[in-house]
Amino acid sequence: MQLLRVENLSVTYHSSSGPLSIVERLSLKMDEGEILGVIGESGSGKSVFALSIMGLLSTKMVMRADYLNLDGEDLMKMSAMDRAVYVASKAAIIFQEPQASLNPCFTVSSQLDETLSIHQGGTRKNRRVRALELLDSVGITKPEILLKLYPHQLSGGMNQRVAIAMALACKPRLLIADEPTTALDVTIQAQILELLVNLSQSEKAGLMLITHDFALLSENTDRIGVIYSGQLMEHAATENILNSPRHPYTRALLDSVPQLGDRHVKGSRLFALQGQIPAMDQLPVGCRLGPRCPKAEKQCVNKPELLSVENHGKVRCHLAKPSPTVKKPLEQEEQ
Amino acid sequence: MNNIPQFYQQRRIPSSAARWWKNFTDNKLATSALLLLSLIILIAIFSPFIAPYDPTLQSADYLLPPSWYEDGTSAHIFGTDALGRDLFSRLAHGAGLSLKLATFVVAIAASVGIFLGSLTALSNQFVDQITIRIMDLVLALPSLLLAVVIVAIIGPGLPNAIYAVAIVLIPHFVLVTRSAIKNEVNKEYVTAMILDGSGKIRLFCKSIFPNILPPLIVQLTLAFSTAILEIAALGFLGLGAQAPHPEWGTILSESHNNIVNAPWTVTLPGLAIFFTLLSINLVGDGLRDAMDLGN
Amino acid sequence: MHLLEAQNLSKCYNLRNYQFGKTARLEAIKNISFTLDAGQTLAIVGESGSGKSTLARQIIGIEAPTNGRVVFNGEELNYKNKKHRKLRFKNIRMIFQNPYESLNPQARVGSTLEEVLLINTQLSAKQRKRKIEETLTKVGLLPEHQYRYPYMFSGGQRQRIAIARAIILDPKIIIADEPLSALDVSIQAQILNLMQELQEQMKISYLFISHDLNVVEHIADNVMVMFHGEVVELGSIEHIYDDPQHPYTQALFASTPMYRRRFPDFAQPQFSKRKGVGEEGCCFAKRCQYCQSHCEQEAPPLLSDQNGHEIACFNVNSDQKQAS
Amino acid sequence: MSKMILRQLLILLSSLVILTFFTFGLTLFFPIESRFQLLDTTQAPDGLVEQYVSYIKHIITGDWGFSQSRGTDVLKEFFIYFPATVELVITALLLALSLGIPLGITAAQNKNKWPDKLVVSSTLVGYSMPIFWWGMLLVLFFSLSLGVTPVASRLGFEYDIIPVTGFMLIDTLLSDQPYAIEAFYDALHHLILPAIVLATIPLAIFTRVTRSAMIKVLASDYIRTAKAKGLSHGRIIWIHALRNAMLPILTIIGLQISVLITGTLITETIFSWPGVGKWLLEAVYRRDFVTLHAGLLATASLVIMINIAVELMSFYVNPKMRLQE
Repeated sequence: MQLLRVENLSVTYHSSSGPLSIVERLSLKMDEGEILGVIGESGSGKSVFALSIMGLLSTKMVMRADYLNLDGEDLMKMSAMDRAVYVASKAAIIFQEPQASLNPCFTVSSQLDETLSIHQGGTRKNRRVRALELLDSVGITKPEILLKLYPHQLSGGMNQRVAIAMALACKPRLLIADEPTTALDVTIQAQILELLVNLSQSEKAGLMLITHDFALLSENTDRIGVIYSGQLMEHAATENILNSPRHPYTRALLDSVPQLGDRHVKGSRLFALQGQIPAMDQLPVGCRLGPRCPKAEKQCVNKPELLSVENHGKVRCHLAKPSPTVKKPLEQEEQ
Repeated sequence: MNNIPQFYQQRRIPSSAARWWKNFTDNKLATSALLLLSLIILIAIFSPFIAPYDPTLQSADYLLPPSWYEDGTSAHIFGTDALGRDLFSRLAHGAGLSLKLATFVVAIAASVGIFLGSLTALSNQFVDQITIRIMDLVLALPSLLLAVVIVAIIGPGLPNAIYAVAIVLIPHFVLVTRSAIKNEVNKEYVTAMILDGSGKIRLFCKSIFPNILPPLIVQLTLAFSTAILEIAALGFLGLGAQAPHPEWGTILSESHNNIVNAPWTVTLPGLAIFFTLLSINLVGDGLRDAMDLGN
Repeated sequence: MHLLEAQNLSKCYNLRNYQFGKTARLEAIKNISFTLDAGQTLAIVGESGSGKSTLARQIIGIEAPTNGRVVFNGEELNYKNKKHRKLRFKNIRMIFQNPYESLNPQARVGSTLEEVLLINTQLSAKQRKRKIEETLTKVGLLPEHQYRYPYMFSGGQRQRIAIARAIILDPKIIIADEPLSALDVSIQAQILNLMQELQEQMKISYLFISHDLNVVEHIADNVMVMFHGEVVELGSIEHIYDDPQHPYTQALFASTPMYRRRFPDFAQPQFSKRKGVGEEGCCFAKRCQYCQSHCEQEAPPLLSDQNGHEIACFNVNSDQKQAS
Repeated sequence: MSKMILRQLLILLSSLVILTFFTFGLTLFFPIESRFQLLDTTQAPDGLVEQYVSYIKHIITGDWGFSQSRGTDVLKEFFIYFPATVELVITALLLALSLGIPLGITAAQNKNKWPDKLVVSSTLVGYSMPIFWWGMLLVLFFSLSLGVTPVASRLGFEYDIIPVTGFMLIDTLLSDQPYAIEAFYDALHHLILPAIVLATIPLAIFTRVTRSAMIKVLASDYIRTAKAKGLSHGRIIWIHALRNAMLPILTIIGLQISVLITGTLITETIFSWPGVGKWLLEAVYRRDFVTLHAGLLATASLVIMINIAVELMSFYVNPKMRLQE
């Protein structure tokens, strides 16, 4: 059963010097209970993509999409009000800075209670029981004490657990985690990641894990989407991506991280993409990776489409061989 | 990196000041405010040549309405006041007076305030805390009341009013300078410059000062408008410039009684003060935006 | 003779509260010793708050250590001594973590670099300009970039400028405080390569502060693991990466997805802190899986085995004693 | 929390001490007969230190001297004029807050759109308004041309209200005269124009501060989280966002108190409002230094106390500040 289906989602940012395309025609799918990794560098539009699904874009950004299907309903056909209510009941999001995502003026208890009263209702007592349950499920040992505290009295790891508990309060079908571990210490990172993965398994909720770090995705995800400069470059099963990436950018990301046991040998160099990530108002012609791509050819000045590749997934590159059976671009095929 | 061809090179990279100026002129409202302010400044400078009459010259044509009224004359474009003095000449001279005084006041307040502020920021925590307490206290004193008391002690009159206003403005400069410097000193690039082996004076001139300049410039414009306003307020209360002097506040208080039969003697001086303040504040706001200071 | 030697470095901060006159003491680093040889890289690994940056500040000479000595080329560097300061600023340079904050936003890149030369060398204006252009080219930028302001550069380019500033005086040692953590993955590799290239060309030694085990394995010759201001394990890359001994080091590996495969048996640290651990106990006792009663009362000394692999843990050290 | 209060009390005390240093310094410039009123009766002690001790004794015992022109106890006189000023200041403050905060919020929600631009330019106009002129214009228009509001004083002459609290709005309601309600409306009529004049600059400042604080808060992650939770728009703005934006607003309220007091000097002069401001100005014209000294010391101590109270309030509003110690 499909949980999320996004077709040609674009986000435009209306800056003072004109509109900029932050996310361009992004299409992907998630099944129920699937863990999807979305990887990209800063400014690639991966966070904006997450916010646009949740309907949390700032007023300067405008989102368009052919379909945005979440758990059986097309969000694009709903009014803004209905959409906000529906999304809040189906999906939840966790942000990077754990301190920043909880309101500093209210206690953990009042923030949790507020969320529960919207989604669950019931008496204050019932809600308190449920709040304790939730905190317990995210591995907090003494939830009664924690309820009385303010966010700034908690450590980063604790805060992130509370944020996760709050996200679970609506029993979401889809959990989006935007760099949930980046701001935490190494030893805490692993725990939070494990917690997220276990919870999504036990609740049978889909988990979208947004990150810049391949190492986080390799063990846990079912599929991975690679975003560069607002475009989905490759979208395939995790093992395909890790073992035989078809897009030069995916390849480069994997190669630019030192491999295990790759010790200091004089003269050895990592693979590194040349140049800088292009600014959104200075995108190159044709393929957006073009000027940095080690394999760029003449044809790369044309815009590549996201095409299906046999036994792999979808790739946006002229050099990846599309599967012979499906020749049409994905956007047309689906309609 | 090197193998990426440079398709075009900007011939000159604009300096920070040039960039601020460009940002500022992109803001139409601020630019027009600057034009208005320049006009006022020009009038102020050339008031002796522009003004058709001596500002204190009395005539028999008292309470003559401005020229756009039916019974106004073109000889007195803004009309005359209760003593038959030409209002335009008085306002033009008043502009000169106000701007001159305000410049003087701000110069005193800024030099004392910036000096004290830098001293505080760079001294130890104890001195710092004490200075902050005292400055907070002076800020808590109602500024005009303080000025009034100072004037009452040293006697009414223009020079005394100026000192009073200057004293009232100093704490703002101290606090702005101090917080700007404190803000800069903890930044990594200052540490980096210390590690380059740079001495304290070089550090201050090359690294800290250029970076605290923007908030100081904005504070200067703010202080300028406050100074004009307070000098006029003291004049209005009869504690600043004294009667025949063509000071804007004094003119207003003199015409208070004629508000019903000669409203222009109230509206025109008021408009002069208002537009001067508005243009300064708009320029200050524009500068703040141009230098990315946020709110 | 070692190029750089730190002997028993400690730093205490007195946190004073003026309203009540109370003084709190914060021991940021305790009794740290290590050596660094020419052309080598010593990596310092630890979480935030482990005292890595404080250690860097003592070595570079921004602050005077409360205790201990820094010896450079056989000469002890006194914090107050002007000649020593000059020597230190010239030979030990630093690259900061945040490239957006380490450059003066109001100065052109060229003038930032020229300042360094003006203060520390007697070069003529022409020579300075040539040196600046040379250095910019060396770090992969263009000579024209000297006329630009920092805001015109991306994070990676700014870090290149920071590197240029560090190498322009041909230093012996560069302290790099998390130089990659603010950068994107594809840019990190560029900077890492550049740093290695410069090391091979100029025989620079790095004191490389990082929390990224992957990167450390790639660049370091020796590794020092810190926790709460103390060294828990110190050894060559082989010691630490093939046979980590201290429970904290093991926990670090267990928490990093890539290394979990290499060391499947290592335990992650406890999430909740153990109560009843005294001030004088082992620094890791609160979260250690193998904590025993004497760990809570007494701090284990940093002991070296016969291969020079130093560990501060009762469990490990007593095992060794039994073995030997 | 109690530690916090203790600390603020210490700050209050030290500020008041510094204030007395300052006012004592000012008395050194007073004519000799004014000074002697604040020292021991007939002859001043020799040294400055002894003089200061004597001065402090007078201040603490409430013996602040007698007005030179009227011969009345200045402290008592201060409390006669004080309620009128408080009434004016509080009305103006409430007016400025009740308009400024919603305007600031509206502007922040429509950042860079026309409502925002309108609000921002109006605040600049308000901020640049010389209030002595603005007061005269309002009188000219509302009182003299339209005749809807009275020109001066607190109450019409036809009403005879016995002062109980000194606050006209309360006294009229407490009065047992048959025209009590009418008198209340009359008092309100008298109050409205001076309050508007006095509120103009604080209104502009509150609006600007609310706007910038709200813009910052609305861009934060916890507001996003609140939206993602499905909270209603009103709840997000008025509870989650405003509570966080309240801290800078509170700080600015503290600072604006002294601006308001400054404003009363002018407003009370224009509207012949029998308050502290007018009382002090008359003292200046009469060169009545004892009265001036009392006025300065009393208002300044009050402003300092209000600032401390605001500080304490901000600890309540922001739990983060509460536990920093």
